[in-house]
Amino acid sequence: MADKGYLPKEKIKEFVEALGKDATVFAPCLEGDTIIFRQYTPDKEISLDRPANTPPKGAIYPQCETLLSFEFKKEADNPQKMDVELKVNTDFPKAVVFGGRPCDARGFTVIDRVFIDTDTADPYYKKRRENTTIVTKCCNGPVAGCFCVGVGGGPAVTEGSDVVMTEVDGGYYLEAVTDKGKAVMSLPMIQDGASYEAKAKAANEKATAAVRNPFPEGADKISAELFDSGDFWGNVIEKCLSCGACTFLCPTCYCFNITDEQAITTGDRIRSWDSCMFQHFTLETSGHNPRPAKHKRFRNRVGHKFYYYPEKYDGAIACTGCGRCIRYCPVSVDISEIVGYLRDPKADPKAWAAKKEDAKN
Amino acid sequence: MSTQKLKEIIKQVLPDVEAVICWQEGFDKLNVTPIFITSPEQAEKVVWNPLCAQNLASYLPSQKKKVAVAVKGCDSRTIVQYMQEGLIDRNNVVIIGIPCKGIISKKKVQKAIGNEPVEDVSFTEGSVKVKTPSGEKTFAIADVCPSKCTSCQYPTPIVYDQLTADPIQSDKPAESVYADVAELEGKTLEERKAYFLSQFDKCIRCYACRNACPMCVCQDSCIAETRDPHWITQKLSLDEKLMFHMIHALHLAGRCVECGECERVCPMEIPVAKLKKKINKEMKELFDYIPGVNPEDKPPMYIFNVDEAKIKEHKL
Amino acid sequence: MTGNQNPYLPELATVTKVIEETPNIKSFQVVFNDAEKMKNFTFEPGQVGQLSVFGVGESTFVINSPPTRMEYLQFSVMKAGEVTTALHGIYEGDVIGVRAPLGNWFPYNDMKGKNILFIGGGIGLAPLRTLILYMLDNRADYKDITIIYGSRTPPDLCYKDELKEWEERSDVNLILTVDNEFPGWTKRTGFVPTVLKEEAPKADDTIAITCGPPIMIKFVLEGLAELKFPEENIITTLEARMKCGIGLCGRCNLGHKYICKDGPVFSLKQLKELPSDE
Amino acid sequence: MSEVAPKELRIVGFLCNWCSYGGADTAGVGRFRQPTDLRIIRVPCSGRVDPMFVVRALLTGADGVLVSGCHPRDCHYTDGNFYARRRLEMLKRLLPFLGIDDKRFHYTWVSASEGAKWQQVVTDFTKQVHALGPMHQK
Repeated sequence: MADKGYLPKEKIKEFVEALGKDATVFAPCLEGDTIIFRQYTPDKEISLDRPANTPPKGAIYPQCETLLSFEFKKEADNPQKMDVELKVNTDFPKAVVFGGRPCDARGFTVIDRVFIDTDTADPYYKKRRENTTIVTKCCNGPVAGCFCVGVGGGPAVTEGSDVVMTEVDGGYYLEAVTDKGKAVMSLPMIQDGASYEAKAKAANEKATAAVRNPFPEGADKISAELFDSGDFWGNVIEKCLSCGACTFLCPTCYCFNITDEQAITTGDRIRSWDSCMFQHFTLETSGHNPRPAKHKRFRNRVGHKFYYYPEKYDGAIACTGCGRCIRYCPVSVDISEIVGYLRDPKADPKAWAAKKEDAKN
Repeated sequence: MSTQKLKEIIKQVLPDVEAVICWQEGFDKLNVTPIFITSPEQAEKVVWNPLCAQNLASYLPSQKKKVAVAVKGCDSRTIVQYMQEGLIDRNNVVIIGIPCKGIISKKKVQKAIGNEPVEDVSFTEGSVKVKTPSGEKTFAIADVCPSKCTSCQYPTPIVYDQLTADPIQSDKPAESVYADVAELEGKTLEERKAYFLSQFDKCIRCYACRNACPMCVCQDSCIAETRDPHWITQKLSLDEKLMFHMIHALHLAGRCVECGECERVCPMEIPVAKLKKKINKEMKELFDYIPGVNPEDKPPMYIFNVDEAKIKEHKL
Repeated sequence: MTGNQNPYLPELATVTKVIEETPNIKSFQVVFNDAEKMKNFTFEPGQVGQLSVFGVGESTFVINSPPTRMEYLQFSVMKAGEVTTALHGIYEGDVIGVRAPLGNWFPYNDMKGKNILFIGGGIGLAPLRTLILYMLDNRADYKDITIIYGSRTPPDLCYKDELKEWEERSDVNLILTVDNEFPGWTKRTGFVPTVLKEEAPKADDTIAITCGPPIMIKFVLEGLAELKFPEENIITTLEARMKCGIGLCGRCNLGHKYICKDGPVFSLKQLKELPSDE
Repeated sequence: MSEVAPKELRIVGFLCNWCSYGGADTAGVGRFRQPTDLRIIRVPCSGRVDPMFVVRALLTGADGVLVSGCHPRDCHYTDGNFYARRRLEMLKRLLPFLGIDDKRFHYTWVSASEGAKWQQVVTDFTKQVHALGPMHQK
């Protein structure tokens, strides 16, 4: 099995269908004007032209997943007694995530640390992750809002991917990153790719150079003082609508909710994506809410990605710079700008001092 | 462009208000973002151009003090509707009206330039020039505007305290407003079903449409998220997505001011406003009511007539 | 809960006894349906469990029976929201789900040979009860034990039988208080923090452990500071909205610490080092 | 007409407590023969019927929904059914836009004394829904 291959553009469909022989393939499919990762079927149109609206996160970490099903059963000889039977399914099919971007693939590594590298690993995510091969398309260049190079990534990084493909000469240069990836390279439509390696490298370097880095060299420490300033957050986040677009489009956001949904004698306990931007996320039954105001919630989101997570995981940042939260934010909130303020060595909370009463509430 | 006039007005009203809500340049040249101006220096950051799509009036109900807000004609309908429903105190709002000849849909431009990063954007009368790494492209604003502009009836704000330029009259026929609804009505039941199901199937339930909607005033108490009452589950089935959009549409019956925010903000590009426009069309037909045009009106679902002229009993 | 188990899967358990503590608090004694699991179950005082009412949901409660008394696990539930209301509809013999033990525990070994001051309010006595009973079962290991406990009215006091027992013990100093005068109440009145200041226990060689409503904790911490208790000797057990109980779902964090997994027990010193939402 | 009785469908009826529920009762007491597809939910007033009740029912398994209240001007609460009329008419016009046949939803007024009318309404509406068949093809 070769580590390097070449796939002509016209063979993409054939390639994806071959990947789908013994696995479910999730690919970026064009629906109207939207590109969404969908379970691939031949009637769908794959689009690799731009990063999909949604990251492929849901392929391994579905937006809604049944943790367990329960069924109430009456004992025949003691009808007063109601028994409960629980069922769990972690028997997931093999899967391929095709056509995500390096930032999308890196997103899984962020979730891995939380969901797998712990003594209470999430068995659903873990099993799906093990069963999934990730074939990533490197970016030809940046799109609006993205900043992968600012958070340790790049348009051609391989972290999280099993195979990476770079667009060259009417096709794609493929490189296997892992053993899972090598298995992909043995598919018959993959041609020898060694001669394209240099061209791919050049293309990737060009792409990397074109991506913006919003953070100046050396500015990698969050100012704790500014981070704790209510005035700062009140000012930068006044426009936020508190919707969940940023978190639901994020390749690294993993916070979830668990709810029981019952239908008479049977039901499911489901785990669904939740958003720290929602007011009810931390709302306690008593009515007390540790993060009642949107700027506190936003602070937690930025803190989680750029402050708390790195503290816990050896400096790793829980953001891959895909730019979706910036691109699709209804009010154009730019997280990279906010982190830029926080990392500014000259950061001074007084500069943000209360111009308004509201910011303090 | 009346940007200079806008800045002057902002500086003039600033002493009387806690903040002036306006637009400034966003993370790139194709984006603008709201700014809450509290000092004259900040007023210099203000921009007014066809990229100023966001309806800033949406921020008004959550303001505790007197503020000023910049509104286009379409946005002003939001304020009128707030007045109808008693959601704001008109005395606490200074309205800076901006006559508008049409705005730009950022999504349409992005698509037209192949989603490349934008280096510069400039405007000439009726057109926009966008510079990207691969070159410059010029678009007529009429070609990249959101659909609401193609049938705009209110280019000049309906209510205002100050106006940045001379009023403009609409040159679009009134019938054009519901042309898109009529087009869908012309299709068969099955076609419409297929259309809406495929659209709502894209929904990720991020609630951006709800939170951006100026008339969705329940916000954090929305029944889409409460467990008691338990209207919808957290499951991601098409029925649940559809249910959410029906909640949104039905709660806006006769209240939707057609600002198009729900569609503008949808990250999955779902035509969220269609259901609400359909209801509005019926409200016009049944009760001769158009939301957000007359502060003295009452929303039709708040009132009734003992004898409804246009509602006939349905026969089986 | 470690190893290869599915951490989301509750153990089925039967409620063997329901005790009405106050008009809105009930205690539930539960036993795992799997006798083997019950026999092998271990936990530390202060650890919590998630109780499931299937079809309604899960909620977190402290295991308030001590590990020294393992015939059953006891949880006390104040009726407040969806799950707690459903739990209040549970009868003896009903089956619920239990995920336990979760979280950390009171550093009871570090407290050996010291004076212990418990300060509790309302249902906040529940986590303290575990430790109090544990310490009473190992009484020789600890010096003076003082308990200041208050509630709104006398009927709102939890664990009335035990309060009576502790009151009669000579090796426990129990101080009970209710917010206002109440017919038939002959003991102290006044808020817990006020009583704390009046009692003014010595800070030397004393560990203070407090749990109660947020407003009480706030003033108790102020009171303890006035009494010169060092921050590392003030221990509290926190509450937050929780879902997973294993540090994954992301809602109960204080900075990078999760109350459900890294907590719920923190010293004031630890808390001061974490970014707070307040 | 088929010889075989068609499979029963699920029709949900929201009936106001004061008129239509009484009308249904009158029909029952009078032993007027009615199809058995209807499941009745009693509500205090047709004004209590949120259009979302209808939508939720149709989306979660009902094949048809019937709402019935007091005749206009006869509302026990004076004007509940006047509000209902506006809301339900709006819904009636919205449903087909979404691709849901508006024949699956009917609203009408039946008084407590109109047992025969109730029989007619139920029979006709059930027929109408049966003509469309089940809403949810499984």
